[in-house]
Amino acid sequence: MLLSSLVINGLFTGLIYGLIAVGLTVIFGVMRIINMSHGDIVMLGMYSAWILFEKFGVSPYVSMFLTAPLFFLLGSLIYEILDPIPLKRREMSSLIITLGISFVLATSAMLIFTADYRTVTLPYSQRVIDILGTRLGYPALISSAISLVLMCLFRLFLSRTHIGRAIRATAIDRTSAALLGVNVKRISQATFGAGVVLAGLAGGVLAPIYYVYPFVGSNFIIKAFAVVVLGGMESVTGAIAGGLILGVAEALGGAFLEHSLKDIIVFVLFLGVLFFRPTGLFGGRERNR
Amino acid sequence: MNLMIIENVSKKFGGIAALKNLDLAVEKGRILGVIGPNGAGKTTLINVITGYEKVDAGKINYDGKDISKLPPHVRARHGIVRTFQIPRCFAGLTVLENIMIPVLLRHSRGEAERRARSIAERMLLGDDLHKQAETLPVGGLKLLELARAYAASPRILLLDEPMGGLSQDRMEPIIRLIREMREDGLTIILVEHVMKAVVALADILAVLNFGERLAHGRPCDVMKLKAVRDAYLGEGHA
Amino acid sequence: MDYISPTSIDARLAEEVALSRNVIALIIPFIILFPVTASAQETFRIGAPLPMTGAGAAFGEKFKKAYTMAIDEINAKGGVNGRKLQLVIDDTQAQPPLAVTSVKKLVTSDNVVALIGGWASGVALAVAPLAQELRTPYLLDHPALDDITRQGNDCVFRLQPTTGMYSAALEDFLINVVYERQKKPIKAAYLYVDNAFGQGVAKYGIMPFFKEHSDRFVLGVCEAYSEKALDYKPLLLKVKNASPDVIIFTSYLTDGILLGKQAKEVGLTAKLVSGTGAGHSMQDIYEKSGGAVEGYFSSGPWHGDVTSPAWKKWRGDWEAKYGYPPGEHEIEGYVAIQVLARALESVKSRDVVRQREELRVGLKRTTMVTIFGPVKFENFDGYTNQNRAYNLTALGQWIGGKLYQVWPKRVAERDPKY
Amino acid sequence: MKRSSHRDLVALLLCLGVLSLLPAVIDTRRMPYLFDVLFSVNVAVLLASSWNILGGFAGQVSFGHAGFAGIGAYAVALLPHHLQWSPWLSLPFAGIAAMIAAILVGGIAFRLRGPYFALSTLALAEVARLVVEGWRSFTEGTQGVVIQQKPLYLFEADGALFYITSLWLAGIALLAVITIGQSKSRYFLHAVGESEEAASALGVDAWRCKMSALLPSAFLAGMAGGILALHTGFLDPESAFSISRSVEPIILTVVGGIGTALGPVVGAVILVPACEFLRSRFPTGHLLLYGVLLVVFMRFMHGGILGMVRRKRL
Repeated sequence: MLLSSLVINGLFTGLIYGLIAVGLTVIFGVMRIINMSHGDIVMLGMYSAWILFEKFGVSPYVSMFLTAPLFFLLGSLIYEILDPIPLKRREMSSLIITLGISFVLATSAMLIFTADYRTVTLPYSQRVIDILGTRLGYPALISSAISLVLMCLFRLFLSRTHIGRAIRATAIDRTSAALLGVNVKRISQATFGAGVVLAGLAGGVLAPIYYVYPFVGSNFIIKAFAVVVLGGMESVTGAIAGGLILGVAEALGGAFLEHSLKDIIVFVLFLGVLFFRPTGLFGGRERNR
Repeated sequence: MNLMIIENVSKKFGGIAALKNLDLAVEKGRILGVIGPNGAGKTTLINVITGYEKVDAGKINYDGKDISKLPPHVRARHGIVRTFQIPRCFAGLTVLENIMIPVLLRHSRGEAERRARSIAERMLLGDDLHKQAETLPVGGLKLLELARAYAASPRILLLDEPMGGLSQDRMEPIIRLIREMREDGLTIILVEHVMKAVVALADILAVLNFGERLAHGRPCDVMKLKAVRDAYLGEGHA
Repeated sequence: MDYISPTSIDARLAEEVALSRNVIALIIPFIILFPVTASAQETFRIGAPLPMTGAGAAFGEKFKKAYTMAIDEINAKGGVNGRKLQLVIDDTQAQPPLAVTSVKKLVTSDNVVALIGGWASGVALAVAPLAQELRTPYLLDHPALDDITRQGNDCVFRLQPTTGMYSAALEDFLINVVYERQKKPIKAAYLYVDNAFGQGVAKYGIMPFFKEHSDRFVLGVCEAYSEKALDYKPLLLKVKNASPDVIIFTSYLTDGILLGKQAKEVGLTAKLVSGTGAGHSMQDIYEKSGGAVEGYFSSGPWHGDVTSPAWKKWRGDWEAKYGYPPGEHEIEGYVAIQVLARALESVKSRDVVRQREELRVGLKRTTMVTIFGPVKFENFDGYTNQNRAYNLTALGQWIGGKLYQVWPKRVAERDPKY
Repeated sequence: MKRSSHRDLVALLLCLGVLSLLPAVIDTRRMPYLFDVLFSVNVAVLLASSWNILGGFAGQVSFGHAGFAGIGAYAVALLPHHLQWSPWLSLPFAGIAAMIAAILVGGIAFRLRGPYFALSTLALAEVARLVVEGWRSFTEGTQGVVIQQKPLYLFEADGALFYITSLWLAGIALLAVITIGQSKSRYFLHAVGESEEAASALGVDAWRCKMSALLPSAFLAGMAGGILALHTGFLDPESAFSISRSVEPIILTVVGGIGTALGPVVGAVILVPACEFLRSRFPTGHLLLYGVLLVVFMRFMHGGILGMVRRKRL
């Protein structure tokens, strides 16, 4: 009874971890850029959900899609900064640049919204549904469901659409993709935009179940890295699986260990997976340098 | 006398056999050419011999000892040196420094630089000594790959498509260099796609298909076999 | 060796040496000129190392508001001894190593006469010995860990009760009301945030209580939890499984909000649920948890007689200025400045080093009554300069969106709903 | 070769000697803030140089140097705490403890490449933090440990002592960097960093090579954490293992010039005072300005400041 509740809970939380991580995965997969500002973009997503809810009463589950174009724009702009840097240098330079952007975003949010903690309390926030004997709040349920749907749609987008295939081709081999007529710069920019949109959507999904303040991004970033690596850095399916594993591990760890130590389970599991699969669960073999 | 004997070696990747009960031997001072269609297990063969992949079964005898448990760098120090199909130069170092790397393991820096220079001259890289390695054209990179391997004082050299992706006139010097190395007494396993080069160089030719040895013998004999023509030369040579 | 290849590593190193020498030579004058020494000052400067960025920024902002309001009021009346007060804030990001540098800057470069604040216990633990070394009075208004005033530092003063005192009113209530009503051993669960504050309340307050009264109370689940988790449901499910009669939380704000919401979600209830001040006494917890903490108790430092006219007036002033009702942080900060201002009255010299000593003596002598109670710094039970006069905690309860004081009886605004 | 390394050593010692005289010229008691900033610069040079040995020379980008620094810091805090040693005497154990941890880290993380390596070091640093937080009876957990800065025999634990100690520690780090930079092993480290397969195909023992970079790197990072903890006088897991301490040496090294020997020094000397200046002038907005500074810097100087040396060559 307790066990099943824990696992179900873990799976639902895991879906949200997955969504937080997918954006990071796709940007890394295509450009080998570790986007250090990812957590702060999630934070922006949460703030935009909050402000639209406070001012206009729009539910975060709706507003997250309305603001998506803005996030795409933001992502494209960030990419514009990174694009002129020669590929060989990009790995390290982009680390520092996105870190700088992270500072800028967090501090700007503080100057605009103050450092106060904000939450979005939906009218049905206290309604509860029973799934196999496990009580789940409506917001948690809806957030997890939307996360799952979004991830599946994104997965389909990558495999079924023309742009998606171009993105994957670029991820596998930039040079060959260019030779095949893919506009690599465009695709990279679109990918960065998509990654940022996914982070913004994750913010929308988180807003009703978490709290937001300007530096909240750092709460997610390590977990998001863990999910991305567990799944294999480049694979969307991997990110989903990594998220679910993390969610369940955390739930069980939190119940059977002391809660404050639950992350030990997470990281030991993480290192264990890497020990046996040095490129993550769904990662391919390493690409030659 | 056989310098290297591969006995009954098998290697699987996720259920698919890359090498199946393979037997091969190379005589000292000879060139063994290995050909086969894509996915025949040629690169896996090199990986297995040099220690980049562990064998699932079988033995690799080198100079009378089983080496199949040793890590790559130890095998390299015993004289089993390979090149890579896609050249992996050490970017950020000059051509000379690239060649110095293996020499430095055994010699002081002054001596290493002297030796590296003479190897570079010999390998036709004398004009590019102080260029950054990553700025070389493909042909130069292939030469550098060869030069670096040669600098590691090999007893047996495993070349993974040293002529892949090169134009006709760029192949000639490489063929000449390999032949010179053989004349110096080096044993060579040459994995190559370019038929002409293999036939010109190899003393013995082995044909792999689906990880199995399809044929083995003098190049001119092997090339006549129907099975070989069907499996490998089918489209290209018909 | 007669030749060095021009791009070899050594040559590059030589070039690096040359280039970095130039760069560093260019920078060094800037570093040396870096700290600006303040000119002779006509004001009393008060230095506040606060978290203005990072996870604690919300609290840094609260104290900044409180200090500013008190200082503005005092300056409007002409300041102290004809001198105005001036606040100098330095951002510590709640990181002790940064706080140490901040304090050195405030004391030696900004020439502050006193230090105030710090917010986090860890910061205060690092700042206190430094303030002592620099002979600068340091008035703590929030960091609650007991150890800070137990190191015999005569320059370190603390206005508010320590962590060990937070739960006193709750303990009293548990024995006199809860146990009396049930008359048989009571099952309890205790969850506390894993940081210096939580550990302090657990170590000096709750745990000793349950140990002492183990005949009447059985402490089942008792765990530290991590502050920034997304999902507390596994933990709460574990508590629910043990079905305790009494649940006690020691929480900050954000974790308190999530615990409240998620306890509702998993259907965790008990006869009595109580926090121990901090997060659970803040108005935010009610609103931001969507009222999930309705009925929760909270045992924390007593912040004055909220029914008194003085308190009500102050509350009105605050709301008029900042647009929200004040909580424990706001009142602590505000009163701390008032206490400093009172002590500064005895400062006559013009030399800042002597001013600090006079202020220290002044603080030691201060006896005053503020809107939240009497203030007097005393040495007792191993504490130094700890305000004991209002060594008192009160139990509040969230009823209809307001935290009413319900226990002890003599300060209660209304009866507890229990 | 010998002559040039000799000359560098003399220059380094001369620099250290001159800088050591600073407390004699400027009274540390009157300007402790200045010496604090200089102390921070020294520690930053130490930490960033330590990172550079592993990340710059050997190409193994670590996100977990906070782990080594944190372990070093706890060595300095706990030895006096449990054994009543002088914290100053336990300082060398900061490096040793970090080095012992490094053996473990190498065993686990050196199987991994590139970003997988980087993020696994991040995970290992988190594990170290969680162990420190969880092992309350030994480490005091999240409550933290107070470190008594007892005087070191004849000296007082004042700004001058911290300044000079950190200066010489930074000097040792530079010595290590220059020694490695001029030795044969830098070639091997570079080769392994560029392509481990190719290096081992030539007979280079990649694992040992990486370990030979990790051990001194961890030792120096541990010393940095130790001296910093001693200076703060208080240690808690959150600040000791904070991710920003892992990130800081990366910023300094990359801005200074990754892969160069002295990049971290230049990065630290420029950025640490800049950061401190912004923080003291703009208590709320300083991170915004710092962020803009980083973005602009890296956008227009991709190779870092000393990276220009290389670009000129190409």
